[in-house]
Amino acid sequence: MSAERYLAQVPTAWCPGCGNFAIREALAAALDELGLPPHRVVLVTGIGQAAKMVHYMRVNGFDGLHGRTLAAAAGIKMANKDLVVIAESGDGDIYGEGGNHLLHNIRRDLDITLIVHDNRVYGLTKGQASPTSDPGFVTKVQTFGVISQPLRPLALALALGCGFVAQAFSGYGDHAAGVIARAIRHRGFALVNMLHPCPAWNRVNTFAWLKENTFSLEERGWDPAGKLEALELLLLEEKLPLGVLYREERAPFEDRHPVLRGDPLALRPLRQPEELAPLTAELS
Amino acid sequence: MSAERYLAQVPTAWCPGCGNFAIREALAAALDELGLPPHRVVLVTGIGQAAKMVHYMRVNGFDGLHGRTLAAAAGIKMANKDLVVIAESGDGDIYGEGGNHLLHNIRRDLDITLIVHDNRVYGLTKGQASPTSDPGFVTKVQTFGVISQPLRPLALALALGCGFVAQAFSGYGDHAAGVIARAIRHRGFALVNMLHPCPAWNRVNTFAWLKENTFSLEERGWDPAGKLEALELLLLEEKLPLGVLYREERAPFEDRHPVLRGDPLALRPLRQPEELAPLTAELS
Amino acid sequence: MELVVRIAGAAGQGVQTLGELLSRALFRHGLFVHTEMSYHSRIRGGENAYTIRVSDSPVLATKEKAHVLLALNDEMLARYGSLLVDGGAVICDASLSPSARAVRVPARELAARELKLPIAAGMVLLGALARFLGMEMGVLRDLVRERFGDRAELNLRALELGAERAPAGPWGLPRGDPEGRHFLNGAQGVGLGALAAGCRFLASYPMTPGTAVMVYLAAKSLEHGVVVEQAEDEIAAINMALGASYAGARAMVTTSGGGFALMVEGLSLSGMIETPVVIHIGQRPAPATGLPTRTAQEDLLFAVHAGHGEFPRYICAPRDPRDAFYLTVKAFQLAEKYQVPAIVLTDQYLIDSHFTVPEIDLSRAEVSDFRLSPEELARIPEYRRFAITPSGVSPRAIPGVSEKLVLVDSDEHDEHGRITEDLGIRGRMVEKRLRKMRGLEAEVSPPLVYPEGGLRGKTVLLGWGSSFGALKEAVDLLNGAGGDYALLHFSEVWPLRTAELARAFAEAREVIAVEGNATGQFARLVSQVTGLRASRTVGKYDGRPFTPEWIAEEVSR
Amino acid sequence: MELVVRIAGAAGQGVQTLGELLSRALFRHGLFVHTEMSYHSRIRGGENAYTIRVSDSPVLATKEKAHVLLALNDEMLARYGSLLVDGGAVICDASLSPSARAVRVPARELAARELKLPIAAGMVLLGALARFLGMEMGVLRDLVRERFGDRAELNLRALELGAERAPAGPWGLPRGDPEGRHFLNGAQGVGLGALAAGCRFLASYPMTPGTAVMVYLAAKSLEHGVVVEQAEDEIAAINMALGASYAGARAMVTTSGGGFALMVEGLSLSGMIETPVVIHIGQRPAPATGLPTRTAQEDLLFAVHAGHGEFPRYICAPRDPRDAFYLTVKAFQLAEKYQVPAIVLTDQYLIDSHFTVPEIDLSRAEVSDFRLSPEELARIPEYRRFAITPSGVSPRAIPGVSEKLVLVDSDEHDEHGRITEDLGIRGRMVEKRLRKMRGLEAEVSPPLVYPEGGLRGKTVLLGWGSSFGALKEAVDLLNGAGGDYALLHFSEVWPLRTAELARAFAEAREVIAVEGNATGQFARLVSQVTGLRASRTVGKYDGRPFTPEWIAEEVSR
Ligand SMILES: Cc1ncc(C[n+]2csc(CCOP(=O)(O)OP(=O)(O)O)c2C)c(N)n1
Ligand SMILES: Cc1ncc(C[n+]2csc(CCOP(=O)(O)OP(=O)(O)O)c2C)c(N)n1
Ligand code: SF4
Ligand code: SF4
Ligand SMILES: [Mg+2]
Ligand SMILES: [Mg+2]
Repeated sequence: MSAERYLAQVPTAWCPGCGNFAIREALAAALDELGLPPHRVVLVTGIGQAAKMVHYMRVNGFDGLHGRTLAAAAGIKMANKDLVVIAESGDGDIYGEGGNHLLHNIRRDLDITLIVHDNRVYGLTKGQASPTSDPGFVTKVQTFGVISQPLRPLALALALGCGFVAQAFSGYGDHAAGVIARAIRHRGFALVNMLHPCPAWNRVNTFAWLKENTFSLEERGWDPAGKLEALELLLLEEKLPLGVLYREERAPFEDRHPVLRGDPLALRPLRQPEELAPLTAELS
Repeated sequence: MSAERYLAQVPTAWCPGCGNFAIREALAAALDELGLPPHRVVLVTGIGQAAKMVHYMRVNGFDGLHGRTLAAAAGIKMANKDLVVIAESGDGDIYGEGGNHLLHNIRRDLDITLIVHDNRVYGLTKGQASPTSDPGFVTKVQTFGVISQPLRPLALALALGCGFVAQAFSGYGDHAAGVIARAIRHRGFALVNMLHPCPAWNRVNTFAWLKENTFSLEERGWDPAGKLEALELLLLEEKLPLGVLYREERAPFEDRHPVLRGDPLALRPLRQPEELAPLTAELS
Repeated sequence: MELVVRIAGAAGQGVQTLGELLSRALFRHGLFVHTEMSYHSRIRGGENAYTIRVSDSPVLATKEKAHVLLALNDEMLARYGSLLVDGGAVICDASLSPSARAVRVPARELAARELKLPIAAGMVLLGALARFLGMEMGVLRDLVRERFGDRAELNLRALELGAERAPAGPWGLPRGDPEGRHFLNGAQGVGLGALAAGCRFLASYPMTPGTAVMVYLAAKSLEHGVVVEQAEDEIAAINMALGASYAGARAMVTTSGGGFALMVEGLSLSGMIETPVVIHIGQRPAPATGLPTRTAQEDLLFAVHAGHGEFPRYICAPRDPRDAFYLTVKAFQLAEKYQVPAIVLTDQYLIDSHFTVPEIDLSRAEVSDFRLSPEELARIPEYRRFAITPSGVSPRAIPGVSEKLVLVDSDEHDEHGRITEDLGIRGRMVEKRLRKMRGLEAEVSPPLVYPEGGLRGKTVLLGWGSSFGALKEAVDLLNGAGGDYALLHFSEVWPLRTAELARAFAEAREVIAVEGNATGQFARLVSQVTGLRASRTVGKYDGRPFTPEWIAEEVSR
Repeated sequence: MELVVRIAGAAGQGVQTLGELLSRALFRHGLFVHTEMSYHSRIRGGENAYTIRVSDSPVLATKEKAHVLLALNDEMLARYGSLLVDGGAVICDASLSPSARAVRVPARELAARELKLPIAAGMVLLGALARFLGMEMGVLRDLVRERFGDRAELNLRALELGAERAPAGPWGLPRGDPEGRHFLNGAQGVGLGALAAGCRFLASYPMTPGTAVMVYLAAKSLEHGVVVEQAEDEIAAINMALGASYAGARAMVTTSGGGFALMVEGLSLSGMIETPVVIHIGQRPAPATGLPTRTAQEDLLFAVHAGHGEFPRYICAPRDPRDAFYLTVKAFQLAEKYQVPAIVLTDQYLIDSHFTVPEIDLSRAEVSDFRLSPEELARIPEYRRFAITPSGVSPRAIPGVSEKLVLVDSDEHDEHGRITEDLGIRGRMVEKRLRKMRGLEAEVSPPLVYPEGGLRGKTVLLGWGSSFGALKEAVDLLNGAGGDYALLHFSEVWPLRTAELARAFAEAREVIAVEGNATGQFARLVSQVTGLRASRTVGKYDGRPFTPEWIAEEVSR
């Protein structure tokens, strides 16, 4: 088998030189490494350049609303816990419009892998600042440069108690594939913040900049068991870590929810309404 | 002068024994301590028992939609930076429905004081779990007890780079008033997570429980200058800290925004449309 | 025989518990019972009133004036004392001094001294009331046991203490046989309908009065295999429901107008990805937060037109809790069959009121599976989720059950669900989606005419939803006073059936729309679809439910 | 004289820049120019086409077929080559081989070799096109200098290189005088209107085509003292705007249908707290994400009925960018005067298209302050923010300017804005809010009739919004072919003026609604309000703007 089988044979609408291509390859490689049958995987996306991923892969797909990626993914996973659910979208989608769903799905801790294409810009809508844009980043809307502080996804996820917190860079495809595979393998909510250049709109966080400003956790012999250490690293390091920053094993939502024990909800047969007779008996 | 002048002489709709009464006193005391004229203060609330506060105070008030408290507050502050803007609402409002506005208003860092009445339950809608409810908390909706992990507001705010992070307890009114006063004095976004019992719906985090499970930062001689130390404390301590956990001085949004220099937007006069002649000149 | 009993007190004094016990006991007496809850948006204090109307023939509406008032405090005595019929009686604590005829019982003292349970004062008064009404105490005692379990003993004693101290009143309640009847409120009707229809997933954010349906399903969750998830907000709720539905679980949300306002983008998504979802909206007075615990019919035009773009939907507005059961089942069925969103439009009055209705017949609930089975999927060489068909309905597969992949997309898409900017496909997809409206039109049942028969020459009252009972009785009142009135009443409002409207407008002397809003929303909808215009609209928008008297008076102005 | 020129290429090849330069140059030649942008939802690649229609008399609509096509790549040559009029010509790179008459210039080679700037190939072709059209190169050169500043030199050389290599075509473009005219697109019209009306605050979340207004205001932000804040989502945007408005800054949001769907709860809040806000909706094909960069008129009924509960609003749908200016000013004024939300309903076609229009007269923009001044406030002994008045409009103070406190509440409230559950006040507040509708009704201008004069016996085309130009020309086409047609066109759609409708329906032989949607939304609105029913609806819902030819053909079917 090969990673090819996960790729839809359709033209893409991404710009030449964009990091999205490498992320697509990495995702396919990760699925291949795990040997997942395409029909058991559901890729859930929102709207944006990153979100177009679902159309370029050969797996099940739910391309929903901008910002609502995780909400749809959570519904899918609860309805059929046997599906491998991967949510994927842009930094605007997940950290901007969809911020509330990120907060609360980290709390839920369903077994969902979230891959955020973090190009620090709104690509599809032509280059406005995203929540991760650097202060001072100038756009046609942020004409004086970004004034707000950037959202730092890894610190946020740690503070919310996320059980798998990782970062990768589209420029290191094999490494990215490995991180994605580990995230999918993790039982519970897993965040992969995927740094990638947007040559069309982001002239600051370029490929070269990303190479320059990241470092490998593995090369430092990082042990992802320490939350405090992870927070400390994020506070003290100027550069951006790549790899699995934190990982903690625990039973995900679906294991803890009494109704979800047994067959997936979606596969339980429709009952005869007559079976509800005990309930109508309550009406007297 | 006295704190009384900030209290509206109207009957309240709170339950007897509720912590909200003490919070009201504390807020009035803080305003009095700061000597703020009522008409310079705008209290912004959402919907919930906590949010009724605005009707019981004698200051300006914007009682908006459930969850949108901070969005309205941000608009008010940008429109008139000379107003003292205090946002106040419940844990459901701010951390649940309104989570996204919390994320992004911490990033904006306008000079707004946020007081969250954290009773770890949805009071007004009759006792469902809130984002801060303890795991296992049983309600008529969470019939098996809460399954998700609780949101920890102080850690979240620290991770987001909030410049003033504090917690108080309605049971210690003077202390709470002091914390609120410091929060208002802080230039920038300030979070006060206000623990309080809800005798109607929360039989777990009672007054006694809160007394038992909190400790004073001041008594420990806490220095609110260390972010890493603050994170460490939150990770390692079982009990809940009371007082100002973290504080950092910096220029708030309104100081950094070029258009906001000068008179408040709301007070700038309407211009004669003819003054736009340079713009119509561009149309040829 | 007809009697209206009202129990009124502050929130926290147990008004609802007392009202439920009493009304169910009266139901078990074999009487027709209708209840209505009026309450403030607070947890303690304020005004709670539980109005119970009892009769030996069917009653489907509430009344303003009561024969007996059980007042739990001074304020309620003052507030509701004036809403007694002439010669009405008050039951209250001995410390209160009503001006009307009264049964005064030292309930507080008894509860505190004899029972060491001050809150039981209400139960003492209930005992007195039951005796005053001439009820069989055994029925009430059984109910107290069912409800309080371990804590029943003290409450039974409280009942007894009250009953001992009250005289029998002038009403010899007749006995009947409740067999063949059910007693339930709208929340139970909707909830039970959802369960019967195979609902497996509910995601919602608490909001009065929608929460009641969530609470009902949560109570049945484990036994009936339905996940009830409290979403972080209403937007999450509808998107979670759509995710669950895509994955194959029948899914619903429950909310009120304000929460629905946040679901509108998701509604449009449902239309685009042709993924069923059932939305229960319990209406309440708005705009914005409005009056959270009151009732209204203000969200009809909003529900019909909500969402950007154009797509079919189904909207029903049940008349009573039994109707809510059948129509909720139908909403699920049509949502699944046509792959559209379906809205069940109720209101606080319907949700909170108990009605005595003919037994719900579970076997009448038609439930069928419209999804492709793995076997059917296996026979399809190339699966197209959005195949363009004459009916507009495409075969629906769910992911994971076969090797066929299922792709849905909020962008315009081709038959495979893949994003497209081909404007030719766009046009065909718009037409395909809208063609489903035709099928839906044929599913809608005709409106109800009362009294049966023609409308020729009559003044026709036009109504929809939960106003049914009050309108029906208003027609009786008006006709009893020499009028010539009839009722044309809709419980399925979109698509709108037009044949009966055309006939009614052609035959009637006059058509008067009666609605729980100020702008005549249903009348406007009728005009939009048919061009037919009601001559007048009678609107109620003060948050209170309709009463037959109010309607009769307003209509004959 | 009339000429249609189309520039087509992939996203990233500079189609928009070339189109803007050329069209503005033609405008400065004193010609009437109309542009239309057709593009895919992507950043590089795909299809971008810029269609420029030029005439010596006013043109207000686009055309399908072009006389000259500047094709920047092979795909666009194939795609748009077939949309040339008979005898049309192609301008393209020497490496392409069009079948039509062509001017082939080695633009890529020249750009790469001579200019060392491959992207400049487009500019070389533009030079060739300009020469071919017989334009004055000086005008174009000035524009290139204005636009590129420092980087102008290379582009000027590119122009030159192209011009040198092209023959003059058969079109001797006449010269005119642009004096007294403006050339602008809908985004500029709305943006300028907002500035003229005193807008101080815009909060929005990017969404095509609404973003264009945000970008316009952002560019003017510092100079004109307006804060442009990118909100975290659309819900934040509208609530921020309402906060700003409460505090006294005129505020607006800009979005598309999908973003508006998220603002609906906020819209209802605006209605309840009677706090003005202006909402610009740039319509695009839906449901859901739909076709993000295409055009539609699908959100009319949604905009009219959006929001739970009942409250007045004002909705305009401008005909062209100049109209957008005046109507945006009016929207702000009415929002402030009546303390209601006002919606400016445009679409992608209007927002992105440049029109040649009679000069905007700034002095015609009426702007007045409806807020209480501190002095006025000082004279009021007891300030009541929601005082019940005959007009429904209460005196509006802003907080902080005097010692009077200002309280607004999303719950039902009393005259002071304090939360109430008094159902008597409720009723009066509903009536007070709805009374404002009467005042608004009187503010709406009559629809436009074309040709001027009576409608008796004519077939009347009924339209609204940006379809105006195409409809007007369609009427000319139809009448030119012996028909007897007229146009009745609305640019203010809510409240709906009924007098002219009644007259038109009474006089006309037939009324045909022509709309950019599939369900005849305006026709349905007319029927809802008046009971009058168009005999037929011609709907366009493929994402493309109307052309006069398309309308004429569909109407005469
Ligand atoms: C409700 C809503 N608001 C706004 C949009 C417009 N929109 C589409 S994609 C996008 C942002 C894309 O940015 P990001 O998520 O970072 O993805 P990228 O294109 O950078 O990969 C926006 C704002 C939308 N489709 N829906
Ligand atoms: C959009 C919307 N959703 C839901 C509600 C119903 N609602 C009102 S208050 C509330 C929760 C209150 O909880 P919290 O914010 O913790 O305040 P508390 O009552 O506990 O002080 C909810 C869900 C609403 N008003 N609006
Ligand atoms: S806009 Fe940026 S992120 Fe999107 S495809 Fe182009 S380069 Fe990549
Ligand atoms: S419900 Fe709880 S929080 Fe609300 S007033 Fe009552 S006791 Fe206080
Ligand atoms: Mg991005
Ligand atoms: Mg709470």
